[in-house]
Amino acid sequence: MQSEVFNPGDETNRFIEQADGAGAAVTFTGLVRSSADNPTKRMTLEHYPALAQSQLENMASEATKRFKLLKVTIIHRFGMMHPNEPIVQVMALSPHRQAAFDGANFIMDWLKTDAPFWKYEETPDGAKWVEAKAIDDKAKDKWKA
Amino acid sequence: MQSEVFNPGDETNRFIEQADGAGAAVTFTGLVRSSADNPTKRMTLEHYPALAQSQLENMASEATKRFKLLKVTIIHRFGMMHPNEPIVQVMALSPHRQAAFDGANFIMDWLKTDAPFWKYEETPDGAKWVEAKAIDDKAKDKWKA
Amino acid sequence: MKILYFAWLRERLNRSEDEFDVPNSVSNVDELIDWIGENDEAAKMAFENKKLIRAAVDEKIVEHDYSIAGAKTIAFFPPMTGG
Amino acid sequence: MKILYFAWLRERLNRSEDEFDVPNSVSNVDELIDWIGENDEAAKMAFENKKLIRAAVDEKIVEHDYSIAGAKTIAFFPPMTGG
Repeated sequence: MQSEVFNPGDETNRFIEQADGAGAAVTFTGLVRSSADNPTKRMTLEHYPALAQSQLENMASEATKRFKLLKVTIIHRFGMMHPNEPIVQVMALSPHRQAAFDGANFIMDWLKTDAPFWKYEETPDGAKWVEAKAIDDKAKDKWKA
Repeated sequence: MQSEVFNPGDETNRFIEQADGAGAAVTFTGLVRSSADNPTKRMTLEHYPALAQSQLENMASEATKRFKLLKVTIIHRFGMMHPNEPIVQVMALSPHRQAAFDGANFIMDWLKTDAPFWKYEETPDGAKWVEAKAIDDKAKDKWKA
Repeated sequence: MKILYFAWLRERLNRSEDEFDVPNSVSNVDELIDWIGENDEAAKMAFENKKLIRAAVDEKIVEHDYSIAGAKTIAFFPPMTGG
Repeated sequence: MKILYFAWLRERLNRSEDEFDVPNSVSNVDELIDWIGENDEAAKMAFENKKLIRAAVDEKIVEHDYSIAGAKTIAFFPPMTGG
């Protein structure tokens, strides 16, 4: 976890360098979204540091075990950020492609509902706390054993 | 398509720069696998250029339409390559994370069975054409409408 | 017992933490929410819709019926929106 | 009609392409495979297990019952192993 902006490609390269024996790497990058219809001036991510740290570690080790991954790295920012900046990056390395896809997807689905971060968005129309989406709760269900 | 090695992170960064309005980018990188159990000295990818080009274009546009992606890029090498070098990279950009995951996963599943590339592996025990796996045919089935 | 508040809960209460001597009769998270609201109108309103309140006891996310016996830190927050 | 061969098919035939005048009586991919093998022992052996032979007619992947009438280029290859 860090407040500084990170470079998605540099992180991917550093991650892939540890690929000895792996055949597949999947990188998910979440970005501060801002479109013409829904412009965002800036976003602030509040977090609960101790719990966030342990939740991200739990998710990484659960995904590693469940999908037999070779390696997982999660980068999550907090604090203030601007449109098109990366917020989060999840990387999964595996001998097989489906495990790498599933591992990264699983972590993102859990992270959306179980990592203690809260988005505060400032738009030209005012500022507001982003509301949790029911669809995010459902996304988690597909991983139920 | 290219024979030169590419830099996965640089390609991801170039791709993400086009992210205006996107919230999610998924990058899949396939690497030349070589482990202690199954060492590979080098791999050569033979391809059928005209058909490969049109198949990759078809897959990119089918995925874009099906998952409402903002952008898709596929990089596929041919010719000779060495362990841990990237072979293929598929990138999908979308407002929503699941569409980005599904788009990249869909393209990889189709690419494995429907893009005219053939792997020739040289190991300490000799050289052989890699055999197609039944599991790859099955992977495609999950996208049947 | 230390109580932490995050996001719009923190804003509505206008503070990020409290330090309380919670009586033993308050046994779980749900009862703690009611107890905090008893003498604090702002808290009572902020906690009004309990469905929107998530809780963590000593850095573990829990349901509202979870026991708070012996807990050191209890955090309250809205549904998470990270990632 | 131009015929292309890839991967181990190319290796076993020891050439990457042929140029044939295919008679009109040879109407689809399956019949073309048999026709090529008739006067060519190496081709006959290479094509022996037809289940392992994929085909493309004018840069379109097709089944073995696909018509070759008017086709310019037909390619034969093993199951693909890219990605």
